[in-house]
Order: sequence, then structure tokens, then C-alpha cells
Amino acid sequence: MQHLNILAAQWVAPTIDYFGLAPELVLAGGLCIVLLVDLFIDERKKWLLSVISSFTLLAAMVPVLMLGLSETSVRSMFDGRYVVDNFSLVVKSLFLLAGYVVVLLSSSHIEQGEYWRGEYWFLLLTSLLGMLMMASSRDLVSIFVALEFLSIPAYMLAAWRKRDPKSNEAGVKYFMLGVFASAVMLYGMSLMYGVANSTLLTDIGAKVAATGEFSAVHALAVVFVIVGFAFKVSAVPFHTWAPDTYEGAPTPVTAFLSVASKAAGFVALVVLLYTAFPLAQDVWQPLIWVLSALTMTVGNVLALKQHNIVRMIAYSSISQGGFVLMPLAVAGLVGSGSTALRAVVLYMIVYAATNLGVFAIILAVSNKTRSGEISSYGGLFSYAPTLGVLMTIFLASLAGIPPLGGWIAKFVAFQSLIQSQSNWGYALALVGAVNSVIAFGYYGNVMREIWMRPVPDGDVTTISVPGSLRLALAITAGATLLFGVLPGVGLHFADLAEIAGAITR
Amino acid sequence: MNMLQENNWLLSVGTFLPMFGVVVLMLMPKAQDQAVKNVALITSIATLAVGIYTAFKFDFDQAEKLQFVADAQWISVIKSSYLIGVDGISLPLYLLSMIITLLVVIYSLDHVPNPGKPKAFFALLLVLQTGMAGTFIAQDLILFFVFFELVLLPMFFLIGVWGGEQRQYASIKFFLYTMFGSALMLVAFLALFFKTGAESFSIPYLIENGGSIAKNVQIWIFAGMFVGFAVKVPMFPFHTWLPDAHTQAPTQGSVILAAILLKLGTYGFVRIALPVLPDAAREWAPYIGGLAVIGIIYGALGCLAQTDMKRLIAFSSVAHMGFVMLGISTLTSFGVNAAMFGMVAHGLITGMLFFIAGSVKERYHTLEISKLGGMLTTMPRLGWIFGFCAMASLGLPGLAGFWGEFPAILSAYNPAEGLNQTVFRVFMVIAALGTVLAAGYLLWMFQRIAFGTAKDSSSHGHSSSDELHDVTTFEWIAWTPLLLGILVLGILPNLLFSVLDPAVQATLSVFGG
Amino acid sequence: MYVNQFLFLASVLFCIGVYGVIARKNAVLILMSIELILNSVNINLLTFALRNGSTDGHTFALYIIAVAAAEVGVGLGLVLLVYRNKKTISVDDLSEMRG
Amino acid sequence: MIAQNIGFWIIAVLMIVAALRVVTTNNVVHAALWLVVVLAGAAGQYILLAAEFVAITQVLVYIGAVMVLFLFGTMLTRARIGAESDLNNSYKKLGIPVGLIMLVAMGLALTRSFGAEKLPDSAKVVSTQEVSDQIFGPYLLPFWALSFVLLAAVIGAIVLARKD
Amino acid sequence: MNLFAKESEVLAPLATGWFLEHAWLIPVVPAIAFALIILIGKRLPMKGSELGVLSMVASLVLSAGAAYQWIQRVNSAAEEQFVTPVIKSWSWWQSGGLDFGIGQHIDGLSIVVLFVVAFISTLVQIYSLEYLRGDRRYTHFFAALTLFSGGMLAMVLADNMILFLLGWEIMGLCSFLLIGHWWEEDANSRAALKAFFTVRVGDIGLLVGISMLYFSANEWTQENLGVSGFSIRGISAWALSGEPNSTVIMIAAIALFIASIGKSGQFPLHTWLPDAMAGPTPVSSLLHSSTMVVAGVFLVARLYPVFFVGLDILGSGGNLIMIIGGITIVISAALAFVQNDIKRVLAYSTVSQLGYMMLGLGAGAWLPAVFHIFTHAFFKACLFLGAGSISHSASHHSFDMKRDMGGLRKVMPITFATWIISTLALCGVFPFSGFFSKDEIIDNVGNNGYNTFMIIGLLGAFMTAAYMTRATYLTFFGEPRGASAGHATHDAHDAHATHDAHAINDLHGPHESGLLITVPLMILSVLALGSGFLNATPFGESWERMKLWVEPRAIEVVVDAPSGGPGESLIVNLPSAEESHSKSVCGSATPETGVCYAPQLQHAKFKWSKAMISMAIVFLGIAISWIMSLLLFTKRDPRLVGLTQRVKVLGLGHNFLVKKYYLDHLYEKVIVHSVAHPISRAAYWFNQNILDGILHGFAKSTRTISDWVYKNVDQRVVDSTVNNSATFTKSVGTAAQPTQSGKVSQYGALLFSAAAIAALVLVIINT
Repeated sequence: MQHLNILAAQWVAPTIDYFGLAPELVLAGGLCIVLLVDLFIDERKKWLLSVISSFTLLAAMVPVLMLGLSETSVRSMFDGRYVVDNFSLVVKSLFLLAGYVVVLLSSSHIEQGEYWRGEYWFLLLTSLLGMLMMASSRDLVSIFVALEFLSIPAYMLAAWRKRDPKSNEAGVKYFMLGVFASAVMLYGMSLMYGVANSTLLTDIGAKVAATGEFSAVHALAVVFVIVGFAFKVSAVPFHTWAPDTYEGAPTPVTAFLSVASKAAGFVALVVLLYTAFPLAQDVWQPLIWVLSALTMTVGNVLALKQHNIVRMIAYSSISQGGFVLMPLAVAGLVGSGSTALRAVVLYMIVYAATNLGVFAIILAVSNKTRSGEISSYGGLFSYAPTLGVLMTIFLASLAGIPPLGGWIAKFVAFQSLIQSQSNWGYALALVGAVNSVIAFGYYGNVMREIWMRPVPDGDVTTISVPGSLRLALAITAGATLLFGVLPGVGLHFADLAEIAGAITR
Repeated sequence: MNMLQENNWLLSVGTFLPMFGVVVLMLMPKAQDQAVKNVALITSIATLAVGIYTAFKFDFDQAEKLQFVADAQWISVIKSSYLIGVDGISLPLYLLSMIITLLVVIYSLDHVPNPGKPKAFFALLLVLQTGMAGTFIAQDLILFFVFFELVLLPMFFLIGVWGGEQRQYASIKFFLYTMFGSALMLVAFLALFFKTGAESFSIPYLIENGGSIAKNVQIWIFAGMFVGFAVKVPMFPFHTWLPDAHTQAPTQGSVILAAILLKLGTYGFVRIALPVLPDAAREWAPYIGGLAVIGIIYGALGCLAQTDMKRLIAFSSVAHMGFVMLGISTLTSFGVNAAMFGMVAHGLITGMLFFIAGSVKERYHTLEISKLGGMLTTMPRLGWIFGFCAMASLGLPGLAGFWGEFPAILSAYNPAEGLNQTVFRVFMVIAALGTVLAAGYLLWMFQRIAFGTAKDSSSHGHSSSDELHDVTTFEWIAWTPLLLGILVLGILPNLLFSVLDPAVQATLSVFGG
Repeated sequence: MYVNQFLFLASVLFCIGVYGVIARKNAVLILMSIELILNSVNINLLTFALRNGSTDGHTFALYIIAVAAAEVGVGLGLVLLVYRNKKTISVDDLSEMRG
Repeated sequence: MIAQNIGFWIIAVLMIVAALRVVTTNNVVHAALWLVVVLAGAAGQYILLAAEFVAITQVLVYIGAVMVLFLFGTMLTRARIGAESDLNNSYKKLGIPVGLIMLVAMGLALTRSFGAEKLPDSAKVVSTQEVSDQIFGPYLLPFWALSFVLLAAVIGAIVLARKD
Repeated sequence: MNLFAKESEVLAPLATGWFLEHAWLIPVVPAIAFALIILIGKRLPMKGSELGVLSMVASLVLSAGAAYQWIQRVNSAAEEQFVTPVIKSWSWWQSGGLDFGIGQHIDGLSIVVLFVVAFISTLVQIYSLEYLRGDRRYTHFFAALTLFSGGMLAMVLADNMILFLLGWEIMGLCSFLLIGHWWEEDANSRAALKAFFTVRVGDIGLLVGISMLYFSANEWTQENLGVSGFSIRGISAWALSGEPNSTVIMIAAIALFIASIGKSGQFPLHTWLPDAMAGPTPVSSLLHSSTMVVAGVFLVARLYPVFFVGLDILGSGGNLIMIIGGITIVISAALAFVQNDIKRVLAYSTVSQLGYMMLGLGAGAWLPAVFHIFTHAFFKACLFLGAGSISHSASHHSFDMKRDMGGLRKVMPITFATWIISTLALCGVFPFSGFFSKDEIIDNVGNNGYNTFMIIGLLGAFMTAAYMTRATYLTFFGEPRGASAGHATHDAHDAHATHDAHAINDLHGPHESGLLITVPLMILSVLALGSGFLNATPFGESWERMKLWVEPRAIEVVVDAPSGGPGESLIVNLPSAEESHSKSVCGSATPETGVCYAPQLQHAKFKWSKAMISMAIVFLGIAISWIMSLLLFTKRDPRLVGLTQRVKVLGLGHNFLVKKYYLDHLYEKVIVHSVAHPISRAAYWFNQNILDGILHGFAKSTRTISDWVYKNVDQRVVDSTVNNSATFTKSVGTAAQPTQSGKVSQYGALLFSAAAIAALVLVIINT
């Protein structure tokens, strides 16, 4: 007990690297502004809020870029509990840009419904702020708080279309399951703290191993913590909330959940695996293997059954999550760690661009058809060729067809599996290969509607796409093509993303 | 392997020029059909011009070397580079793809299939061209894979949008099948990469180092590639997508599918699978040869059972590609030469047959053989062209088909060292039997369609006298080069062999001559 | 005192909470069950804090209490929202979307 | 030590019984009250674990605030004060095996790892200052973050719950 | 004594000349003409026919020139000096280290056949100018005819087997096109298909044979002669070198012989030939009697050393060639009896005569067989053209002897005269050409000890005489019937009647044909009469010109035989009846000691006694047949008319013959139908149901799996991991709830149970 006193006596205000925190601070400032401005402006001028939000996100990119270019590669605060390293910068920019696109997607959408706009932007930005925090958090408390930080606003956003029972249902399910998962995760975290006597991931990493006196409780802790994030990335069998929530939530929110929120889950998962459990790979590798295989397969086969486009995309994104998990299943093996990390980061980047594009199209099309049925896409190409082509590009990218972004993401994932030269790796690669074929079944089905089927209601008036959606489409389509044709660009960032203090073999 | 690097911009320009055309097309207003056609035509002419200039600059005395090699950074992180080049094996196929695309574009000028949409149609054709040309010039596995896959989507849409009754089913089937193959192929590529020390995806590098992989590993890697390529070829028993795809595809799609796309698979065998994994190739060769001759007979039997002209031609592709695969499976440079020749010849001939089938469909509104007949009386020119192609297809000496078929059979008599001679000789006899069946189904078809008298036209409501016009100008322009090609290559096979031979010999040097 | 007696107490509470969230369909009761689980976590944390002689567990537990409060707030907000629309707070009735 | 131990067991049994009642009672208000027992028991255990500040916070926040929230929620949703028959799922028995498996897994792990390990005897009560030093020291950032979380929760919950 | 012609050091410089050196032009001219006809033929005044005729004339001149210079070359050689062929070769294509040439190989054999082909082609083309006048596909006809000649000539002078194959296949194609010339009739196109297909079956043998020879011989030929294993000269020399493995060369020879069987209509692949008569008569005359069908015979003659060694010609007992030839002679002659169609009679006759050629080759009578190719071409062409003349001018395009002919000798004197001359030649009556060739074959067969086959030959001669007499009687004697009697055309079964514009010409009754038809007939009949004298053995050595010019000449070489070395001679006993002599196979594998080139063969001494016997047999045949015909067709003797109906055995025999030994049934009904229908249908079924089914099954099972997962994982598991199963619910005594989904608690159950199970498993594993 001695040292506690000493610690208490020596308390000094922690030094804070404000430059390192600048992105978060900018965003925090921005969301306060949104909240305040919302109070004082006229209902007709509420569109200003979306402008402020989008500029806030872009403004937050500035310090991110500056940090990326600065000499100091790793900035560590609070005894290493909050670390700004290249990995966090890369994923922060991913969050910010994805958030920007979500703002673009939302701005026209929320004008239409009876939304609480000011609060919508506020919650969206809050959730993003939580994600930024997640990217840098390196201890259990920070990670837990960050997780709730990004989740709680998201629970509410899912229910934001207040008069739509589906939206309510989406919110409740998301909330309930989210709380269940974080409860399980917390139990695991408590055990970790117990055996490591620290909440710092690096300390835990040094202790938590698959062997030794405490191996059983290590295993329990690792499994429980992973379950918490498996929920977040909607890995099967923790995926059950995702289809319902995606379907019921307002579409821009769905886009946000399926991209940013999911990415945040992966970020935390990766950080934990690489810094907190590097010695326990015997525990988590099989778990991730099973999760990955199940996720791909179940997501795919269920997606085949869907006739609602959003629900289908929900299952599709579950299945895509399986592909992201794929490299992690061998990440603990010698020589695979860094390629697996690269694969995960690249997959997240590419997936974000592509999936946001899909949602942009869904928003644009549903503006006209007022339907979520896949069959409402019939003949899209004949009356809205640009949207048709873009949707095709996005879906093909999700299916992993060169030269669109998705292929390089899948490729790198496969690469890291095979690089492990382990039988488990090969086996999972085969499962992935088969699944990437099955996936085309439902992506192709939508393409078929777009190109080969007649217009269901015969209404062939063209779709007028709002400017913000156009911008979103341009960004996402451009990125999808860019990553595919010049994969080096995406890979460069993915390769940059090294986690400080990560132990890889 | 030494490479020649002069003029290394040529291939990139030739490959990506069509994409430029696509961009221009995209920016054009939808309504201007004529302008769309002009752009497509000009693009494909320009592409071919670049291709011809490439051939002109090609050093035929060093056909075994990669030429116009460009090696640029592409995905340095995974050690894949933009490495392109052509040698004697690639060049003919590279040019063939350009020629076929141009001819298809010309043919399409007045034959845009239902439901129209020329802008999209031509754009897809041009994308397809980039993919095909790119596959033949890529010297890096990843680049190869990208181009190999690039052709999938355009073809999917060509079949699915502009195809026949069952087009949606056929297109999905085509796509899933090929994707399945290429997924496994990709896994095999990756395994190859790591087993050779994870140094490079460059094909020349892998050829140098692939042989050192342990044999049983090689066999597994080869298995992955085999599935990928065999689906594309298609070899028995992976062929069932082909008849549906061909039958349902629009004429242009069938032509490109038959003329170029099927070659991607066989090309893959020659370019990648054999030289990189010689030990596995030796182990696999008898099985490949066996499947090839099964394909020959099976395809022929399939043909005999058909009542639909296009489907028959499609099945004949299975048989013909069987000859090609037989040649490849001998692992001798003679056999592979024959296979390469067979690929080009099959491209010209079967492409032409599909053109004819398209024109028949357009005029008679049916492809049921039993409803056709007397073509030689109603449309003598079309009938004779059809006859010419049927003859070429059945391997008549003096026409291009023969030089693919006969040497392939010949080569099976004496396969490479280490292969079981008896087995291959049995293959040879079976393959020779296949030539008879080929004569059977092709001439039978010709007899039923071209000979006899015209069938009652009431079966297809239109007045036949107006519909049944003979070969049109656009058709002439599109077909003449193919017909000439069939004839010229038949009389002067050395035009092609002299280019192929050094490269094939160099490629197969791993098998010890 | 054994470490395990606290830990087992926590785990029993946890499992009762798990039973609760599965067995209950009243949304408020589910939220209560969750509180059981969160409390079990806190017992764990404090047990370990004592075992390890560190204060981090206390801090952690406090954060959990705070967040749990926020969650309950949000949860009840959602429950009220649902109640207003559906006149029920049975989560079993929230199964419009499925499959 | 023995006194503490006796205290522990009494409270523990109480807690478990109360917790079981929380998840089995047919009366929502009863459940809430049983929950109070559990939470109070937990606070007692915290004191046994030398965590006075947490125990006090537990009482203040949980029993003081959260329970009130629950009761408000119960009333706002017009739950009957008396017993209700449809609080449970028809498949509630599923919860038993799930809970048991969980318990087995946890019990196995805990037994194997901590076996007969004992807590240190001379447990010094952790002072509030120590906790605050931590919160405003290394754990400052989560504290800030928490303020945003609570803000968001308040604003969001109001928007969702209000009539409009 | 060495019995093999050897090419060794040149004793004297051999004469050569422009025509010999440029013999390759002979096929090139028609090939160019073909292209021109196709391209511009229709615009020419005579619709392209003039190009065809001119090119054939040019080829004829070139061949004649070459023949003349070849004779000079032979004359310039010393006694016993081997006359080396004029070989020219250019590289055509290279592949895989192999070089494929294109070139000419001119020796006596090719000179003979070149001349024959060019000559008959020229005449037939001239004949066709009239015969086909007004045909709607006049130009096409001449194009195909010209292409055929080009192909055949190319095959004949080919210096290697690839070029040979090329010519061979082109002929097959032209045969297809020409048989199917009047394709509007289904029967014609079927016949064309059948012909092509049957020949193609034989072609497997050619492909296999060439391949085997190439790979077996190539090394030796490259080393010793510097030519590829495709080279005819190389293969010949290799076959005689003692190198080849006896099994390999035997299989190769059999394979090649199968091709010959197909092409030359030998038993059992002969059925296509009579059907091929569906083509226009000039085609039958040129392709299906005098030239194309002898290609099979030519193949055997060309690669004689291969067959000689491979099939052990001159060995004791028979060999495959002889047996097939013998069977063919008798069977097809018998079939000729029951035909009513004059062209079919001639077709079976052709098959039978080809059988003689095969028999000769098989029995070591190389020269007589080649000579028979020569003479047969003239008289058979003449017969066919005569038949054409009848149908053209007298019988309204009918070829039915019984219905539409009879008594034509008065109306068509020239046709009749030429017919009679050719018939006599065919029957082998002295001094017509057939006598000198056919009798020589029979004679040599006997001479080489194959007495059975000699008897078959004589039997064949008897039958030939008999069926030809029957045909002649039916056509030219008796009373005119049907169309010949001037009756209106009644569904004439030669198809072209319905298409030809010149049906108008036939409005008037039977008459003699025009000059364009009769002049070729007369020329041919003159040759049918006189060509035999080119090798008139009865008149002594000096008359045996053909032997001098055509047969490879032997030289005496002392074979030095280092003991056990490769130069050692092999002594084999010849089964000759006359004098026993040894046959040595050249064992030398080096050019220094000479390379063997052709087997030396014995020639039978002509004996009038034997000739008289065969003559007697022929006349007996003529006489019996004449009397029978007279009784049957003119007198309508009740004892004979309807005999086949009355006597069952005879009826069966007749029926058997009419049905062509049921071979066609075997082919069409059994083999073709079983291939084209059940087997291919089965294969197609296999394809659609099994292979496609697997695919569909996969798709279906994927769907099923997804259904299953959908129902069981997403709904039932969610419903409760184990609880949704009815048993579990029962066991806890509560009523089973209807399956529901989308319920938070169930989701929660899944979440917690998955976490619990994963934890349990991993905890257990990791401790």
C-alpha cells in the first residue's frame, strides 16, 4: 500500500499533448457549436447545421494530416493510455472521411423526415468523436468509455425516426444487444485487470498468455473481450442485431453503422489483439477463425434470401466483416502479424468507400421508388444509367472483382492467410474463396435487376440526385476505382498503419 | 530471362486506348447513337493500329524474348509490379483480340442487339478489349489476375442484357463458374508467391524459381491453377456454363467469348502453369490429356444431340479446346505450338461461325436446325461462307483449323520425357476419332441448314423473302478479315508458327526440350 | 477471505443477470437484469483492486457506474418511445423485422 | 477476518436471493425493490473490499438515481403495481442452460486460476483522494469523454422520450 | 543377289528438264484457277468454266511435258542404274524444332498418276461444258472440279505426308461438294455426308499412321538422309533399312491401310461409293471411278516399302491388303448384278476393280496394279461418261436401265461404240487395255504363289464380264423402254432434272449427244483400246514400256556384311513357285553403302496358256449373261422371270445382295443410329442432368443450405439454441411456442450462449 500514498502525494496535473489531441478537440468544438447554433437558428436555416458538421469533419482532418506529417511518429499521453500513432491517424482519417460522407448522405435525407436535425448532427458528431477516441485508446477504461461514447449516440440515432415503429425497434434491439455485449466485455476486462494489475494494454500484453498459472482465466477474459467487439463488428453469432437495426434505422444511420461503427469495432479488436493479447494467440486465433468462417458463410447464405435491399446489404456487410476477420485468424503466427494488420486496415478503407457508395445509391433510388425492395431496382439502368453503372461498380467491388477496390482488399486478406503457410490459413482461404463466389449470388442479383429486368412500375422518369449525394457518389466511386486500379495508394496507408507498442511476430 | 525494353509505351497504349474510348463514350449524351458508334469504331481502329505498329516493331528474330517490356511500380507493398511485355506466344493472341474487337464493333454498327442501348454496349465491348489485351501482355501474376477478371463483368452484362431468353440464368451461371475458378486460382497464385520466397509476382521470376518448390506442394498449387484455367477453357467437366453462355449471349458476345475469352484459360496454362510448375505439370499432364480427349469426344457427342445451331457450335468449342488442351498436355514444344495455333485458329473459325449463327438468327428468327434449311438457295453467299467455316472447323487441311488439330494429335504420339507414352498414344487415337465426329456433326449441321430447300416460312410469322437478304455490307467488312485469316493461316501456317515457335521452345525449356 | 468467494459471487450474479435478460420480456426488467451483470463486474474489479493493491479497479468501477447510469437513461428513453408508439414494452412484440 | 467473512456470506446469500427474485418476480415494482437489495448488498461488499468511495457512489447513483429512473420508467409505461403474468418470455427456461453453461465456464476458469488464493489480510481502505488522483491523473481523458457521453445521453434521451 | 533398288553413287548424270523441275506447277495452276473462278468466275462469258478447262489443259501439258522428260531421264540412265526421283522441297513451317516441308517428288508412279488425272480431268471438264449447261451452279461446279484436280495433283506429287494429307483431304471436301451438288434433294446431301463421313473414318488411320511413321522414322531420316520423317523418300528408305521395329511398322501400315480402305471404297467401307453416284455424272466419272478413289491405292503404292515390310508382302500366306482386295472384288461384283441403276452398276464395278489393284499390290504385283490404275481410268471414265451421255440425251436424266433404257444402240451409235470398247476393256478381253493390266495382276498373284487369290481374281473376271454384259444388254439391246422410248418424263430420279434449265432440250426424243460429249468419249475409248499396249507383256520385253519407265530399277550391290553389324543381310525365302531366290532386306543404315528405296519385285512370265484360260472364263461370263439377259428381259422366259420370288433360297440371296449385304443397315440403323441417337442422347442427358445437375444441385443445395440456415440458424437458434427443438420444450413441460424471430431475448440468448460455449471450450483447451 506504500506506493499508493506516494502516488497520491506526487500527484501532478498530467501533461497533455494538445497537438496530439487536436483532431478530437476540433471535433468536440464543432459539436458544441452545432448544439449551440441549433438553439438559436430558425427552422428554415437548419441546413446550416449540416454545413457546419461537414466542415467540422474536414477541419478535423487538418490536424490529422499535420500529425501525420509531423516528425514525432508516436505521441503518448497519460502514461501510454492514449497514443497517437500512425495506425490511429490512419483510422481517424478513415472515420472522419466516412463521417463526412455520412453527413453528405444525411443532409438531404433528414430534410425530408420529421427529424430533430440539430440533435441528429450533434449525436452523429459525438459518435464520431468516440471513434476518434477509440482509435487512440490504449487502456481498458479508455476503450470501454470510447466504446460507449460511440455506441450510445448510435443507439439513439438508430431510433431517430421516432414515429416509425421499425426505427424504434431498430434502436431498442441495437441498444439491448449492445448493452449485453458490453456487459460480457466488461466482465472480461475485469478479469484482465485482475491478472495484470493494470489497465494498460501493454502491461496486459506482457501478462496475458495462453499458458501459465492463469491461463484459464486468461482464456475466459480474452474470449469475453473479443465477444464484445465481435458484437460491434457483427460477427456471427453476435450479428443478430445487425439486419434488424440496419433495416429499421434511417438509411444514413445505417450507412454510418455499417461502416464507421463497424470499423471502430475492428480498430479496437486489432488494437487489443496486437497489444493486449499477443501471447494468447492460441486462444483467440481459433476463435477468430471460427467467427470468420461463420460470419462469411452465414452472412452470405442469409443475404441470398433477402428481398429488401438494405437488409441484403446488412447481411452482405456481415459477410464482409468475415473477410476482415480472416487475416486476424492467423495474425498471431510468425511473420503474419504485420500483413494481417495491413489487410484489415486496407479492407476497412476499401469497404468504407464502397459500402458508403452503395448507401448513397440506395438513398438516391429510394427517393424515387419509395421502396426498399430489391425488385424496385428493375430497369434502373434504363432510366438512370449513371446510378446503375455506379451501383454496379460498388457491388462488383464488394464482390471483389478486379479492377475495383474490393479485389485488392480481398487479395491482401488472402495473401496474409496464405503467407502464414499454416493449414488453418489455407483452410480459411478456401472457405473465403468459396464464399466470395457465393457472394456474387446476391450482388449479381441486384445487378441483374438493374440491367436486365424491366422497370416494375413502368415509371421511367429520371431520378434527380441532390448535390450532396452527387458529391458523396463522386467521392466513393472515385475511391473505389482508385483503390482498385492503383492499389498501391490504399496499401500505402494500410502499410503505414503500425500500432505503437504492438507485439507482432 | 533477358527482356527488350525499347518502345515500352506501346503495349500500355494499345491496352488502355479502349478505356480512353470508354471515357469518351461515358461523357457523350445518350441519344447520339451514331456518334457513339463512331467513337467505338475509331477507338477500336486506333487500337488495332497501335497493335499493328507493335507487331511492326516486334523483333521477330528474338520472338522468344519478352519485348516492349515496361516495369513500373504498382503495388510495391505486395511486391507486385506493372510488368508487361509480349513474346511470340502473347503477340498473336494480343493482336487477335484487337482484330476481333474491331470486327465485332464493325458488325455491331448495324446489329446492336435488343434492347439497344448502343452506348453501354460499345462501352462494354471496349472494356472487354482492355481486359483481354491486358491478360495477354501481363507478366505479373497479380496484373494477370486483374485483367483476367476484368473481362468477367462486361461479359456478364453482354450476356445478361443483350442475350436471349434465358440470358439472366446464363449470365449468372457464367459468372459464378468463372469466379469460382479464379478464386481458387488466386489462392494458388498466392501460395506460389510464398513458396518461392515471397520475392516477386513476376512471371519470369517465378519461372526461374518455381521449379524448386517441393513436388507435392507444386501439385496442390497446380490444382488451384488448373481449376481456374480449366473453367475458363472450358475443360470437361467444368464446361457446363459454356453452352448456356454461348447460346444466350448476343452474337457479339459469343464471338468474343469463343474467339478470345476461352483462350485466356489455355494461355494461362502455357504462360504460367506449365513453366512455373514443371514437376506438377508432369504429374498432371496425363489427367489433363485424359480430360482433354474426354472433352473432345464428349463435346462431339454433345454437338450431335443438339437441335439448336448456336448451342451446337458452342459444344464444338468444348471439343476443339480439347484438342488444344491435348497439345498442351504433351508438354512438348511441338504440342504446345499446335495448341497455340489451335487457339488462334479456333478463335477465327468459331468466332466466324458465331457471326453466322447471329446472322441466321437475325434472318430466320430461330436457330432450331430443323426449322432452317436451303440456305444455299435462299442466301448462297451466307451458305457458302458457312460451309467454308464448317470445313475449316472440322480441320480440313489447307485451312487454319487443321494446323491446330493435326499437330496436336501428332504430338500426343510422342509426349515429353517422363510421360507415359502408351497412355498418350491411346489419347491420340481417341482424339483422331474425335476428328471424325467433328466432321460428322459439322457436316450434318451444314447439310441440314444449307442444303435442301427452304422450309416453310409460316413457322416464323415474318415474310421470309424480305428478311432473307444475303450478306450485308457490314457483315462483309466484318467477316472478310476472318475468312482471309482462316485461309491464309491455313496455307501459310508458318506465319504464326515462326512467331510462336521460339517463344514456346523457350517457355518449355524447363521440360528439357 | 478467498479471492474466489467474491469472484464466485460475481459470477453467480452475472449468470442470474444472463438468465434475466433471456427470460424477461418486459424491457424495464431486462434493464434491471443488466444492472445485475454490471454490478457483478464491479465486484470483480474491486476484488482485484484489493488483491492487487491498486486503485485502478476503483476508478474503473466508477466509470462503469457512470456509464451504466447513462445507459439506463438512454434505455428508458427508448422504452418510453416504444411505449408511445406501440403501447407495450414487451420486447417480444418488437419483432416486426426478422429473417 | 472472521467477522468480515460472516458478513460476506450473509450479504452474499441475501444478494443472490434478491437477484433471483429480481429475475423471477411477477411484479415489476417488486423486482425494482429486490434490485435495491442487491445493489445495497453490493455496496456492502464494496466496503468489505475496502472501497468506501465506490460503495458510497453505488448507493448514491444506483439506489438514489437509477432506481428512481426505473420506477419512473415503470410508472410512465403504466405498468400495473401488482403482479403481472406476462413479464416473462414463453421460452424463459432457455435462460437456465445458458446461465449454467456460463457459470460452468466462469467457475472452471476461476477455480483453475485462483484456486485457494487469499486476499491480503491488512486491507487498507482506499481513500477518496487516491481515487480522485487517478481520475484526474491518468484517467482524465475518459472523464472528459464521459461528460460528452452523458450529454449525448441526456439530449438524445430527451429527444426520444419527449412527445412531439 | 540384291533384290532392292538402291540409290548409291550416281553412275551417270541423269537427264532432267524444265518440266520435271517445275512439276510443282501442275497443281498450282488449278489452285489458282479455282481461286479465280470463285472470285470472278460468274462475271466471265462462260461463267468460269473456261478457266477450269484452260487450267486443266495447262496441267495436262505440264504433266505431259514432265512425262516426256521423265522418259528421257530414264533413258539417260545407265542399265541397272537407279533413276533418282526429282525431289524438291521447301520449308513450309517450323514448330517445336520440327520442320515441315512442301515440295514435289517426281518418279514414275507420280508421273503416271499425274498424267492420268490431268488427262481425265481435262476431258471431263470439256464434257461437263455440255452436260451441265444451264445448271444454276455451273460456276460452283467448275470451281469444285478444278479444286479437286488441284488437290489430287498435289497429293500425287507430294514429297511428304503432310502435303499428301492436304491433297487427300481437299479431295474429300470436293467429293462432298460435288456429290451434294444438287443439294436440294435430301438424298443427295445425305449421300455427300455419308461419303465424307465414311472416308473420314478411314482418315483416322492416315493421321495415326503418319504420326507413327513420323516419330519412328524421323531420327533415322534426319541422320541419314537429312530429311524429315514426313518425307516419302525418307519413310521408304527407313522402312527398308532394317531399322524399324516390326510391330510399329505393322501398326502404321495397318493404320494407313484403313485410310486406303475408306478412300478406295474397299470392303467394309465401300458403301459410300455407290451412294456417291448421286452426284452429277461427270463427277462420278472423274472422282468416283478414275481418279479420287484410286487415291487409296495410290497411297499403298506410294509408301509401298512400308506396307511391304509392315504387312509382310510376299510373305507366306496372305496379307491384309490381299485379303481385303480379294473380298472386295467378289462382293462388289456380286452386288453389281442386282443394280438397276446403270451408274450403280459401274460404281460397284469400280469398287471391284479397285479390289484388283489392292490385290495386286498385296501380292507384290506393284507394276501391274499401277498399270491397272492407268488403264482403268480410261475405260471406266469412258463408261461413266457414256452413261451420262445416255441420261443426258436419251433417258430424261434417268439412270434406271430397266425402266428407261433399252435398244439405244441405234439412237446413240457413238455412245454405243465407245461403251462396247470400254466394256470389253473392263472385262479384260484381248487386246483391250484391261486385258494387259488385269490379267497381269491375276497372273502375278498366281506367280507369287497365292493360288487362292488367283482363283478369286478369275472369278471376279467372270463376274465382271457377266454383269457388264447384263448392263450392256439392258441399255443398248432389246426394246426401248420408258424415257428412251420417248415417253414423257415420269418422276425421273436423277435429281438434276428438276433443276436444270436444259430440261427444255429434252422435249424431243432420244438422240445422240453433242460433240462436247462424244469427243471425250471417243478419245477415251481410243485409250481404252490402246493404252494397254504401253505394257503389253505378251509381245515381249521391248513392249514393257511401263515397267521401264515406272518401276524403280534395281542395281546390283554387293552387300558387305561385317559380321553381326548392321550391314548384315537377312535372308528370307521367297514363296515363289518359279524359282527360289533369296530376298534380302537392306540392313545398311548409312548412305555410304547405299540406301534402299524400293523393294525389288519379280514379274511373272507371260504365258498364252494362262491368258487363254482367263479369256475363256471372260467369254463364258459374257455368254451366260447374254443368254440370261435375253431370256429374262426380252423373251421374258417364264422359267426365269420371278425366279427369285419362287425359289426361296435364291430369293434370299437376291434380297441379300439388294440390301448390300445389310451392311448399310448395320451402319445406318445400328451404328449411326446408336451413335447419333441413343449414345449422344445419353451423353447429352448425362450432360444436362448429371453434370449440369451437379451444378444445379450445388446451386440448389446452396439455396437449400441457405434455406436451412435461414430457418434453423437464424430463426430456430435465435428462437433458442436448444430450446426451440420440440423435445427440449417438452422436457421442461411448457407448450412449444410457434417459431418466432426478431426477438431481443432470443438474440441475447444466442449472444450469451455463444460467448459461454466459446469460453468453455477455450478455457478447457488452454489449461
